[in-house]
Amino acid sequence: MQIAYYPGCTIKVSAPEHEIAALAVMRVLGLDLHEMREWNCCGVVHSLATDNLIRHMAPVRVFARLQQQGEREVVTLCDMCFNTLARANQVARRQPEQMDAIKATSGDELNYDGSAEVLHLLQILRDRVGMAAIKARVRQPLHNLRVYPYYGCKLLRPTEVGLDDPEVPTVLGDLMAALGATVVEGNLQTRCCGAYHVVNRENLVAERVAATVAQARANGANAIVLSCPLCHFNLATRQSNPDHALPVLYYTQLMGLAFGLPPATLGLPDATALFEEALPTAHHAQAVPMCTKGER
Amino acid sequence: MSEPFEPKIVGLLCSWCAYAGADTAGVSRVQYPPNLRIVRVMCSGRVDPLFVARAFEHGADGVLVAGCHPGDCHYLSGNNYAEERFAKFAQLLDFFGLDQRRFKLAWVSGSEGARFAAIVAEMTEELRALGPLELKVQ
Amino acid sequence: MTTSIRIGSGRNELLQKVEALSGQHLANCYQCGTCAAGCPFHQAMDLLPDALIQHLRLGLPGILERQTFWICAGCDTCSDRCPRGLDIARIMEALRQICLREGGDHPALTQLERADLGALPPIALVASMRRNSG
Amino acid sequence: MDAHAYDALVIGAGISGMQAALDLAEKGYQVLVVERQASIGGTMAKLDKTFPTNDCAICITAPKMVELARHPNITLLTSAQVERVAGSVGHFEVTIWRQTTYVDPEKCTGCGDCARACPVEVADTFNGRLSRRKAIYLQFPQAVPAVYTIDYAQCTGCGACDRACGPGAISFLRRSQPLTVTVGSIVVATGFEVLEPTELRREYGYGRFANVLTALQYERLMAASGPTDGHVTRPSDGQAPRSIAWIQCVGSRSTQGGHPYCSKICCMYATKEALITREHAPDTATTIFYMDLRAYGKDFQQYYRRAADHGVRYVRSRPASVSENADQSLMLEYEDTLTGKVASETFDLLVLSTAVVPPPENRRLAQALGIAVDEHGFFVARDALRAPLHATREGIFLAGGAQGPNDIPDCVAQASGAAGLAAIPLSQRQRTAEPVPPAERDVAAEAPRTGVFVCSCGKNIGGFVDVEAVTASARALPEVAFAEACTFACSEDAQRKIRGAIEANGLNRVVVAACSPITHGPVFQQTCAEVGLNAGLFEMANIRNQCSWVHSSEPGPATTKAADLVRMAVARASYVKSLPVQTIEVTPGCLVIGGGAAGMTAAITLAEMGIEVVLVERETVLGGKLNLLGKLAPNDLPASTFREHLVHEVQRRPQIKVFTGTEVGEVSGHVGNFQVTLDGGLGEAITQVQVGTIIVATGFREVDLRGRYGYGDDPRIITQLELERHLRDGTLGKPRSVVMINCAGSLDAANPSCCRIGCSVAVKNARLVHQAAPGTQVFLLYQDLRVYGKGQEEAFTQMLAEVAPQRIRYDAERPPQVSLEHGRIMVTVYDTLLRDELEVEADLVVLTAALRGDGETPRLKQMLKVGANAQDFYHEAHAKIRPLDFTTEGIYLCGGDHYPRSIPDTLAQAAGAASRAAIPLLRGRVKVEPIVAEVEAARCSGCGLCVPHCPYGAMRLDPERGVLVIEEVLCKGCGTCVAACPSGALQQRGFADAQVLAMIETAWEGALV
Ligand SMILES: Cc1cc2nc3c(=O)[nH]c(=O)nc-3n(C[C@H](O)[C@H](O)[C@H](O)COP(=O)(O)OP(=O)(O)OC[C@H]3O[C@@H](n4cnc5c(N)ncnc54)[C@H](O)[C@@H]3O)c2cc1C
Ligand SMILES: Cc1cc2nc3c(=O)[nH]c(=O)nc-3n(C[C@H](O)[C@H](O)[C@H](O)COP(=O)(O)OP(=O)(O)OC[C@H]3O[C@@H](n4cnc5c(N)ncnc54)[C@H](O)[C@@H]3O)c2cc1C
Ligand code: SF4
Ligand code: SF4
Ligand code: SF4
Ligand code: SF4
Ligand code: SF4
Ligand code: SF4
Ligand code: SF4
Ligand code: SF4
Repeated sequence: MQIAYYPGCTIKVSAPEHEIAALAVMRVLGLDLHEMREWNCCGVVHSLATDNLIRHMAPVRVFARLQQQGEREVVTLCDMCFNTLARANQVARRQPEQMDAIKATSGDELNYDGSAEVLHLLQILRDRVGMAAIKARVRQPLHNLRVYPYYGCKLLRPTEVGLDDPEVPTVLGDLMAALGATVVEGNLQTRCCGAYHVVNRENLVAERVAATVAQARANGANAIVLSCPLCHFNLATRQSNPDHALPVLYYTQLMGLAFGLPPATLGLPDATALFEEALPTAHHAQAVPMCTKGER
Repeated sequence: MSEPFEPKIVGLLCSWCAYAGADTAGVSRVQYPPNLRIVRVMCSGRVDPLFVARAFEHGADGVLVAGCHPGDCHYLSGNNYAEERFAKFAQLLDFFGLDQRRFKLAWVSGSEGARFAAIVAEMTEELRALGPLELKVQ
Repeated sequence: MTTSIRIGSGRNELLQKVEALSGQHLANCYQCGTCAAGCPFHQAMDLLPDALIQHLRLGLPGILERQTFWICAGCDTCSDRCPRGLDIARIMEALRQICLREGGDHPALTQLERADLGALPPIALVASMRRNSG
Repeated sequence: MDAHAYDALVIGAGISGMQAALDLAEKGYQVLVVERQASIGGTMAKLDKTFPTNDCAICITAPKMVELARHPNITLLTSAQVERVAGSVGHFEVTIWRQTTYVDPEKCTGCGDCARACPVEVADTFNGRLSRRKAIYLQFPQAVPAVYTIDYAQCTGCGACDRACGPGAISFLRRSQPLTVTVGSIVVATGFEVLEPTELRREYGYGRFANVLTALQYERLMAASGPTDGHVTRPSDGQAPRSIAWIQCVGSRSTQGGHPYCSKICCMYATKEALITREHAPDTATTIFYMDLRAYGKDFQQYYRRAADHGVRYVRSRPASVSENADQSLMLEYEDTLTGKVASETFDLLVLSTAVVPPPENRRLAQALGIAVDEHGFFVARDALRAPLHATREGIFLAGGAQGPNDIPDCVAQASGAAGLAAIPLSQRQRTAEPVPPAERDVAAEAPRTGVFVCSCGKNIGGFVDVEAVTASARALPEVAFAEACTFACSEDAQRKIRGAIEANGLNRVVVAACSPITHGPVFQQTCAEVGLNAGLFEMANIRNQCSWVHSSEPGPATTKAADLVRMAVARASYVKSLPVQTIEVTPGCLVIGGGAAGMTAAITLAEMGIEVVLVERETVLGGKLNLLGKLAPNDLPASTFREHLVHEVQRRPQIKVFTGTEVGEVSGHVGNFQVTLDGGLGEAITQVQVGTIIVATGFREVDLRGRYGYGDDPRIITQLELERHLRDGTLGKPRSVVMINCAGSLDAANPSCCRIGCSVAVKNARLVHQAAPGTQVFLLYQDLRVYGKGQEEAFTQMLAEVAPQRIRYDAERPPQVSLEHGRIMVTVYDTLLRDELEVEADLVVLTAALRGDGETPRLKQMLKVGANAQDFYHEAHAKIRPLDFTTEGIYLCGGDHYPRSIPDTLAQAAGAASRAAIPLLRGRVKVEPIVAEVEAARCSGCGLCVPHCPYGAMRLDPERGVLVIEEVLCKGCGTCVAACPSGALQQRGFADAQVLAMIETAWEGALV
């Protein structure tokens, strides 16, 4: 299967390990992600004001290019890109007059007919590959991992673009269960981490991160898994006690580990140190019971 | 006497709630001691204190009068009169040297099968402890 | 003696602007508090979202000096749960836009000096810019 | 095969369907009732108690269920559905699908042996899945018919039940069958269901967290017959919860949830559930999270206050989310909107007051019936204002939950109303006359010759009681001429034997020792009647429900007890007498007092049934409030148009005689025969009329607010009624600001009641003011916005969209102040949500004034011997199930004199009162209870002590003879007076002292030394 891939700036700049791991595990699963040509910034945050057309130009440009390149679908890794693109796409489909206005100011370059489908990699994994196929690929089940899936907001909200139930999401948990990990739940999984406030209201982020990590830890987690590079940055770098931090990983990295890929190829140079506890020995693998969540 | 004392109870039950509650106990197979003989009347308001006195005279160790919960009376207020009447009557029992615990007024709804059974069981227990009624014949 | 706030029946211009920019009809709000209780940042706010709406409706003074809408991270939790279908995040955005369009960039952004700017993910920086500048 | 002809069809047998069916059947029409479940009873059978009286729900439903099942004019089809309806009013052809339950209802004795044998256990849906039952089951202990049912979807066909069934009632060969009938009219009463929020409002954790329940599940937890015998426990661990929270409006009042309407009943049932929980377990902390507390009905606000005083905590808030703690308690995040504080709080149990939703099959049924449903699936009325009970096809009527959320009294009123309307197309039909009692043997002079039949009910009695021994001990009693054991006494074959034995042995008393006289007594009475024995000569000993079933572990004592019970019954039988069935003739015609919307509608409905009506209106014109109002919610019809329509309908009917400018002078007599004098005022002649029944429809009025809120000090301070006049006459002018103050004179210490319609009137008038003067800013000062039920919440939100009023919530403790300063009206009000005081200049202040009954009520209530409360609203016979009757037989009420209500509600009640009042008139005779009290004049000292004991006013002292007289038509046979008579002059037929004493004295006879 071939599919266009939109990376976005943050993946390239701050989260290359997520991309490396994603490309690697998708290869294992027989999926070829090819980076779309001439992509630009997604626009970052969907504009919420009714009159702010200019803010939709960046995503529309992405769509116009996709259309030119003959792509019907595009997959993203970054939650923020996913959200911004998907919401802009909604505007393109539901408010054609806005599109006309954009075209009027920028010329034919931004000619887009609303035909593209924005997907998140998690949707591909859940809806096209399927958890069973993923499970079948597992070489080293993550039996010792007790992982707290953290969803944040952009993956889930608003409901009409979110890829899972905004109140009770399961996609990350199901994926982790397929990898053999134990899933740890908590009500802060879907709560915003503070996002861009890390720039100038760090205290807001620190407070959210502290609460989330404390909950994960209290509920027995030994790692946090997530999807968004901004959440990753906040959770990984704003934990109050860095010496005693919970590891924060992308789901792609954990898939890679479970598939038996070398940690180094997943952007996890010192994975063994991190996962002394979490990574199983072959012997251990059978003794530990399966997850509790995937069976529901 | 080796046999334990088994008290004899007469129950005067209103047809709409208490008697229906006793039926529900049956449908739900709730067990209670077989020491009660039930007499059905239409309303607890129908129960004349004379009935209770006569029951004691004719061998009962205890008497239970049961009707609808206050406010639930099928006839609006019959149970209120029963309550008033038997409040006075209970004092009379004292006068005749009869332990007040031998007489009980209870409210049981049609769905309270288990409650009905519990009331009978409790009353039986209490009367077992009190022992047989010995009426002084004038 | 209590002092009462005089409320008038004249035009409420701020409300009109907010409604135009957000596309939301604030009269719809039932003041139920769902938005406030679910907001991850309510503790930091100087006016809870529902109170903000009531202030706007009544045309009370000092709304634009409040911090609430700067603290809002646009996480859409409130918008998603509001029983009246109000998109509160858009109301917050409208207030930011009104301030930014009238008074230039938000001070929090212009005062930014930090060593680790380069380490921040680009989306954080761009998003922060977008939300805090005109 | 010819289709069987019935007069009317009722679909659904909850409280609404049952009431409609009984009302029609009582009029003498043949009614077919189709219920999709195995038992009738509907939602009410699942409830514990009912607000605001805390009546036990099953106690008031079960008698109606039994009455329905027994009614000679009603045919009941359970486990059945309507498939197709052809034809038209007067001649509908209806195809019904009868789902087989594989159990022969004629043979099943309800013993339950089958269920014990059945190996399949499934979740019990009747108990909200909180317990388990078998694949063959009885829905609930009081189920009617009391016949076991096989849940085909769950049954494995193993046949264990078949082998266990003594009477051989089970046959897997019984087929589901279609059935075609004809009927003249149809009542749809399919009720409602509650939302199970597994899709919506997932943030509240239903279906995910064990201790999150719907309110209907909680009712089952509280119910004595429920899965926990009435002990409230947590599903997760069976422990008693120390704290319980209710969240209101789950799914309701939400644009998101798809249920924009208010579910109308949940504020009150949550209040009830919390209150009763605290009464049972006072240490349980109960908290209700609400947005507006809709305590709008009669005595609802008082009930709500009582709950608050009993420690039920109310928090104005809609919680944002719920999460589960390690111990499976639940953490709620919410903002208390009255303090502005956000909090997290833990509760042991969470109850969700979920939206009332229509049964999903409604859409299919609507297609079959050719009638419309709304976007949700509730049936819609032809005209929401003027024809609230007419479906969109002629001859089909709607009642109760089928139309939207309704509480029990509204359901009952609508059901009676629908029955009244459904009787109209039948008015030319032959009605079933009062059945002629079969000729009876006169046994008064004979010595008792008692026959005893002891039933073993298969193993149900026989398994624990030695039936042969009981029979033998009966045979030994001196009065007993014949005794025999039988396996299933109620089977057709056994009945034949009983009849034979009576005739062969010349028996003049019959005792059947079997199950309960409540369920089976009438069956045997019928059997006896067939061979000329009066019902009074039959006795029953309850040796199953009250003996074998409850002493199954003690066969010895159970047998002794059974023998005792039989001896007692035989002793009583010796004293029983025939109970004469008496009837009195009814004077045709009905008097309707009050010519407002209610009175006129009642009169029209009666006239259409072919009944003569005398309509009396005090004013010189008909119309009541309609003369004062502008446009009417919900569809802005001018009140004058509606008034003219009603007046025209009254005047064109020769059956209605209208007396305007007339008062009722004196009333005497009783049901069937009332003598009434009508007083046309000074100089006018006094008219005498004779009627069989009376309807009271005297309406309501605004209280006098002078001296409060500046009312009376300035013409710009007016009431809603005065505003209506301005709107009607176009004299509103162009006020810049209109301040409406709700609850003026209501909800305070002096008058705790809620006026029920004020909020919706304010909502309507806010919109109409805005229409008349578009620039106006409307301020709405309220405490709770009580726009309840289907339609009102929607009207409210529409008004918000159009008018964008300022809404300011105030508290009764700090009511708004209105003052005049230099000719300007200033209103100051403390906004409880803002926690600040606001001041507004008003060009017009509109007071939503408290409402009370008509000023003449005190006089009228004396005359009619009926009750009324401090606000002059009349007391109905029973707040839940007899909302349209007075306790005095033959007198009925409707409309605003019962309590303020909207016009659709008024019209429903009026049609309902007409239906009730028509019953004695159409029957032509009223039956006297056979078990009435009687006086032995010679012993009566004329003390009158008994008189106040009678709840029905059936007794009075005859001043001439100085003795008591009992009005037998009014007596209901409770016997309370009998026990009160100090001279022993009173007796109750069927329960005479001698009869009761015979049992008491023989109860422990064997034991007496
Ligand atoms: C949790 C809860 C608590 C409540 N507490 C109170 C209270 O305290 N006081 C109060 O006044 N009210 C209370 N109510 C409301 C009360 O239960 C209703 O007003 C009343 O029971 C509705 O009666 P109904 O006959 O209209 O509908 P239902 O009782 O729902 O009866 C409808 C009947 O129609 C049958 N039916 C449905 N569809 C079909 C079909 N297609 N064909 C044949 N039959 C069909 C159903 O099986 C059912 O038997 C409460 C409701 C709930 C949910
Ligand atoms: C301000 C206001 C606005 C309203 N707006 C709406 C609306 O928009 N939509 C809606 O559905 N409902 C509305 N209503 C409610 C509506 O007015 C009532 O539902 C309806 O009028 C009740 O009718 P009724 O016949 O019971 O009482 P009334 O209309 O009060 O009629 C009672 C009649 O009985 C007569 N009477 C009283 N005592 C005697 C006696 N002793 N002898 C003879 N005659 C007597 C009276 O003179 C009167 O004519 C409104 C009510 C108010 C107060
Ligand atoms: S959730 Fe919606 S209705 Fe409730 S207070 Fe917030 S904005 Fe208003
Ligand atoms: S969108 Fe803003 S106000 Fe709403 S919950 Fe998120 S942060 Fe709070
Ligand atoms: S065993 Fe037979 S008679 Fe008894 S309940 Fe079952 S079906 Fe009815
Ligand atoms: S045949 Fe069906 S109902 Fe009967 S016992 Fe077997 S499973 Fe139960
Ligand atoms: S306001 Fe209406 S929907 Fe909400 S709980 Fe109360 S009655 Fe139910
Ligand atoms: S009459 Fe006999 S067989 Fe019939 S139900 Fe009663 S006890 Fe059973
Ligand atoms: S205005 Fe009337 S209906 Fe509304 S809350 Fe007040 S008293 Fe109740
Ligand atoms: S028996 Fe009851 S209803 Fe009849 S007169 Fe006596 S008290 Fe009244």
